[in-house]
Amino acid sequence: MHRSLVLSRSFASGASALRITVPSAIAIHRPASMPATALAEPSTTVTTSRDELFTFLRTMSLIRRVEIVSDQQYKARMIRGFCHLYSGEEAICTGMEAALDQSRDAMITAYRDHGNHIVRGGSAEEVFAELFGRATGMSKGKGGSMHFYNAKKLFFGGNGIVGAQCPVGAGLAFGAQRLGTGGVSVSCYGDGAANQGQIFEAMNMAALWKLPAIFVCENNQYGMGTSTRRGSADDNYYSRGHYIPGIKVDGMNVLAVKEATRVAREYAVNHGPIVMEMSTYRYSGHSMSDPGVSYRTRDEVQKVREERDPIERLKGIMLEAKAATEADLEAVEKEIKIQVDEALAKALAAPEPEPSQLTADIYVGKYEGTIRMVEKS
Amino acid sequence: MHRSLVLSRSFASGASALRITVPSAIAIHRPASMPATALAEPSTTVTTSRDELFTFLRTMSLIRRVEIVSDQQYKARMIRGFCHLYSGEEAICTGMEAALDQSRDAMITAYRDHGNHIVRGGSAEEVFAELFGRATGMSKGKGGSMHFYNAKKLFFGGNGIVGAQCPVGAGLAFGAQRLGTGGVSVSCYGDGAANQGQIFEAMNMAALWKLPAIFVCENNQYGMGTSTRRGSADDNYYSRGHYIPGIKVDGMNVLAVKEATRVAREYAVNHGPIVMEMSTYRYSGHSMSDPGVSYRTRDEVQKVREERDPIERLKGIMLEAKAATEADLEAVEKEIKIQVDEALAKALAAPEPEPSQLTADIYVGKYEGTIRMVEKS
Amino acid sequence: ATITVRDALNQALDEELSRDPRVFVMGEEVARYNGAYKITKGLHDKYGDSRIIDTPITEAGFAGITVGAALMGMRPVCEFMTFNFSMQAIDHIVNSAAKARYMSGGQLGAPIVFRGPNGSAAGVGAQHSQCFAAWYGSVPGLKVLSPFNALDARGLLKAAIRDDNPVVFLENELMYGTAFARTPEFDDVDFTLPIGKANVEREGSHVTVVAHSRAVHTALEAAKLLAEKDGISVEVINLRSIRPLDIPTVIASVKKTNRLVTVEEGWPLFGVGAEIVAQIMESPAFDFLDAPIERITGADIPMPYAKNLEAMAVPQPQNVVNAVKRTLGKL
Amino acid sequence: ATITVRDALNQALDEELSRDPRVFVMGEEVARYNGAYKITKGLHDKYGDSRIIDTPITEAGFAGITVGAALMGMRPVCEFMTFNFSMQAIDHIVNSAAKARYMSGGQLGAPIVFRGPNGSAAGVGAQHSQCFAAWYGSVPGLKVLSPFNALDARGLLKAAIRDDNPVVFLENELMYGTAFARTPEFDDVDFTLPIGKANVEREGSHVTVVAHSRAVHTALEAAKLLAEKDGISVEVINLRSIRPLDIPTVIASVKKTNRLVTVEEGWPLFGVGAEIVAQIMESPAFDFLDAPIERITGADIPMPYAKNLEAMAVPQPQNVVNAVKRTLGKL
Ligand SMILES: Cc1ncc(C[n+]2csc(CCOP(=O)(O)OP(=O)(O)O)c2C)c(N)n1
Ligand SMILES: Cc1ncc(C[n+]2csc(CCOP(=O)(O)OP(=O)(O)O)c2C)c(N)n1
Ligand SMILES: [Mg+2]
Ligand SMILES: [Mg+2]
Repeated sequence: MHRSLVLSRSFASGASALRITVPSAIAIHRPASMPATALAEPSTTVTTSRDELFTFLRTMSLIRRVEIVSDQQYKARMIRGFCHLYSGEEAICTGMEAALDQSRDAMITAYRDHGNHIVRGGSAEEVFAELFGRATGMSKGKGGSMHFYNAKKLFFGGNGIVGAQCPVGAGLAFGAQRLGTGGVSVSCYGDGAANQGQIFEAMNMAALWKLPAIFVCENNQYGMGTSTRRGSADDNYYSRGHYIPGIKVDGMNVLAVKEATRVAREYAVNHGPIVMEMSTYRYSGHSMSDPGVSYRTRDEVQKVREERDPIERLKGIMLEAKAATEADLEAVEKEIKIQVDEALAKALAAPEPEPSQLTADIYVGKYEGTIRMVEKS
Repeated sequence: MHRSLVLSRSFASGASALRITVPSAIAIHRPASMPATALAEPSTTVTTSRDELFTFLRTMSLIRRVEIVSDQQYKARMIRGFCHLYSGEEAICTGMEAALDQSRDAMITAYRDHGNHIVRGGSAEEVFAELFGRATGMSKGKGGSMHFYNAKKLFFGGNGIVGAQCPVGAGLAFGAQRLGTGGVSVSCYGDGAANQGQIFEAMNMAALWKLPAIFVCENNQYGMGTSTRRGSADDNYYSRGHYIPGIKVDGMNVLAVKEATRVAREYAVNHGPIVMEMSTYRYSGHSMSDPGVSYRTRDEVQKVREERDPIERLKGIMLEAKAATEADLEAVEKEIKIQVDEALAKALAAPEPEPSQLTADIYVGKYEGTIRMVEKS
Repeated sequence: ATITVRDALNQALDEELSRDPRVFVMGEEVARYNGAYKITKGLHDKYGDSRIIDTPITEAGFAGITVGAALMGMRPVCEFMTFNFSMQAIDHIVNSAAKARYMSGGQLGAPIVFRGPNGSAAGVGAQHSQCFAAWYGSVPGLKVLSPFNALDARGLLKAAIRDDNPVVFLENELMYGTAFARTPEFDDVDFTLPIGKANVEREGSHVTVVAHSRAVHTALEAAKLLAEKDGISVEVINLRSIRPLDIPTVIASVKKTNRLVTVEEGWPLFGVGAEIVAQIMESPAFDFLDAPIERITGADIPMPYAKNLEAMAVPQPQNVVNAVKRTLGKL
Repeated sequence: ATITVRDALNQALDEELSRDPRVFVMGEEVARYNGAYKITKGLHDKYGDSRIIDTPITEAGFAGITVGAALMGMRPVCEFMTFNFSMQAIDHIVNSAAKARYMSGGQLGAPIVFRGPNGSAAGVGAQHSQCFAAWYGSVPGLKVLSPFNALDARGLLKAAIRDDNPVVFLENELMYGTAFARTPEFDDVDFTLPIGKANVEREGSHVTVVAHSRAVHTALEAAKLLAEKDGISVEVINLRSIRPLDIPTVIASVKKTNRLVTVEEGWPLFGVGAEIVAQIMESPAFDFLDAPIERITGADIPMPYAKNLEAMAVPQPQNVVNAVKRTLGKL
């Protein structure tokens, strides 16, 4: 992400350390069997820099803007099928990424994957092109909203089957461990997904084999129309790994996320799996077909927007830390808007996939048979 | 079970109360959220009777004897395929059954099901006949060792897929709850099965809906050749339900099992799901094809046999309580041996299923198609 | 008067819920959310928490629970939000439900309807577009139904719920909103359609086209085109049931038309068309064939997202037109 | 010299493990227990905990882990103790592995071999006897192999491990202990068999019998009986590969013999035989057929335990003999 989003103007002071106070972790779970010192407490003071804060702002604003435009384009019938927006949750992938090492830390998530894709180097243009089913999309238009990947940047999607990404994510950690890369894997899943049995299976093996796996529960309070209370007998997701430690963090504070991820990564590399629960909220409905107001009130949504919005809160921090002026912030907004509009225009102008793409990428190398079409002959 | 195993001779004193001291529960797990009073502590004094003790002895001896003979018959090639023996674990189903109400409490287990079948009214003859693939088997010879059922007595098998019986068992509890029978369901699963994700799924729903479900982990220390330590990051199975309570019991002491089951049943009926972990051991290999000595020592097996054998321990209790003389105990042994030999002879003489059975019982009622054979014509 | 497939399914559920207190509906978002595709709309309001039950996202778990409930005497309707997710629970459908009666020598019964949208929708990509007709159709102990229109939806769903065996009921999301004529018998509360019987949707004399689910629509469109443009008279058979498969109806039609085309949206290999071809070859109708049977199927690829590719992956009326003409030697 | 199928599989694994450090074997009881069916015997001793990995009983979990490991560049061999248990993990095989490359526009690759015994064994009943050839065979993105003898086992397993695509490798427990002749090429460490190519196991001129896995044995037994007793010359084709399906080899044979019988142990409907019939009808070989193709299959029932019933549920040589004679009009 840093590479694709470097500050356009760099001040001499931009990179110098800035120390900012963040709320402490909401809760920490330390299994009885674990030495208390193995897992550090996330610090309430986070070291950052003016550059980093601007990068955060740019990334989160970019994700937000992409989602807003996706919403419009969906309504304009340019996007088909399922489309799950990430608005409200931007601080999670943005903050995590700042504590990860993209050259060796793998990431996997579910279908709500536009944000993760962007922090892993995806451009707005690639996102839109994929959403429009164009050849220039990140998956050549064959995947759609739920299926973004960036294998070179160790971003593995993009999985439409709730919960299935978690064993796969544990497998990414297994691979990293066996290949000795020193990397970790980050597997994002929802509060609804948290009840899927295969997540428990993955955690058990990750614990047995001390896999460097971070399981990240993005608790946005609902799995479709089901509130956490109705879907989970225990909605303390950070401690549902039970025999593996967990940290619950304000997932709408990018700095808190970064700091907690730093601690979690440190733990995962040295000791094995850990759970992070990110307290967050989704502003939109579950997907474009869900207005999102039958199982929660408009007031509830409004209140979160007003009190916890990750972008507004970052802006507040930046102003308070005198890292930015109101004018700087407005400039970023404008810049992002232009960037996204340009991306949109390019994506709209991009060609559909060639018909030959229909049968490309099913197999790698030679396929020893013939691929049958709708009509055989 | 009681019906099929009533004492042949009944003394005036046989039914009068006898109070016997048993070891306390090995451990109890009470989730923080649960009122401490909701789950009683199993008593260290169990009320029983001479009759009941003899019934226990008969049942456990019958199961043991059936397994010994099954072993012989397997080696004599009268039994095919998989055959999983229950020797060493007899106190579990025997003790539980004494605290259950067969008229409304459902039971389900895995493939190691001979014992559960017997306590639910199955005769040795039906067991052998099924093992020999005879028409008089409990499943008409179509199920085999892994597939015993007694639907009338609410015994639902008999499942060859590790872990699958647990959601089904939760469903039995769901049925009991919706039908308002006042019954519970008991789902037995192994320490190996305990890691199957669907068990967590079942526990979550059972907790959400307060299903009267008792999940019984028969911890015999191994899942095939895998010790609990190698298969389970957390081998405290009684607390792996995490947000539901659990009791760990000496599963080789029939009275302790009975008492703990009484408490668990009481809890399940009033509050919802509970886990029981039965500490036990299997004397035989995993199945007849496993000698059972590559992953554990002969000494280990021998030591358990000497120190914890459930039948010997019951005999000790009976002698100590002066509920029986050595001669009484020997008489029971003999009686059971004769009973089993007779059953064996009858089963051996039983006919194979009629060829027409091949296509019977696939559907109930009319099947609107034709069932194709190996040769169509 | 017309009624959509969605409303027909909803009505059928409603009526069966009120007819038999043992019937309940369980699945993700079926209750308060009124169903992801609104098939259960209003039912939670009417029948409450004890009959319409929202589950966590745990298909293996809740499918297993419906099996247990059925063994205890209930009549569960188990909704998969889509059948793609039934793969998480397929072991329970096959091993816990379908085989239970046989393994127990007839003791156990699991009268469950496993239902939900099956096959491809629009723009949902490879993981959300799989057709399970052939897989479930291969499993003894199951009955497998695949309704096409509102009449099928109502008549077969009611029949499925009343059947004492486990039934896999494969709906099609793209048909939910389509309205169909309501025949007089339709509204009878005891209206059911016979399981295992195909329906001749359109009579014809030159070629038989046999299809199921939305492919029936494709076949009917093709039949219209062929009649209008080429004067070719196509008989369209709607299978309705995948297991049992009503080959007698296909045979009778082939004896009349001497030509057969199968149409399905699922993957080609080991599919519904393959079985029909094999059974026709084994039947007396084989000698009546004047041309080899043509199979029109979904392409043998994971479903692509892009609209242009997707259209090439799913049978279109023109594909059926071409196949019909080939069997007539007119292409 | 002879070698059993078991030893051939064991050798193939051993060699591929030593050839490529990215290869590892994961599954239940594969390491210390040496495999439930001893296919991995000695490998844990030789390669240790990091290459031969025992898992808890969690098929969905460990199959998913092998997918992740493969995405990261490893070459997992994922053992299912039997393929019956692969139903717990089928979503990962289909949705996580098979479709990954396509959905990602070619970015992801999951070179995994999912292997284990498939189909019926002896006396293990309904839940432990299912054949998955047709199910997996229908899934684009997978290759599906079904070895019969030791040569197949060795040559195809090595080819599967070296293939960059996910491969489902269906063994047969009843064949594990059978010894076969070792041809000279056999022992070459780089000996592989081509994926997608069937093998003519026995040449013949009157009827072609095509089979896979243990059914090849049944077909060969039948061929012997027919030759000895009736002077009928049967050509037996061992499919070896279910996906891709080598129809050209079948076509060539049918053009010679003009008669075809398919044999499989799996359930009949939507099975391997059905697809072969359909593809032959679509091929030039159709015009060479002098009789309808006969399908011999497992009976359409859950597998019974009793020996007498079981024997009726699985193709026996006599069934093949009968079918061959029917195609010749001699029955
Ligand atoms: C196995 C499976 N079951 C059901 C679905 C349908 N589905 C898609 S998203 C979703 C809700 C998931 O909620 P959560 O995990 O909280 O993630 P969120 O959408 O809130 O990010 C459901 C039920 C699915 N895709 N896969
Ligand atoms: C889903 C599934 N995976 C694997 C198996 C093979 N298998 C049968 S029993 C068993 C071990 C189970 O151990 P445990 O649960 O401890 O029960 P125990 O045999 O000790 O009673 C295994 C791996 C199976 N039957 N089902
Ligand atoms: Mg959520
Ligand atoms: Mg065990």
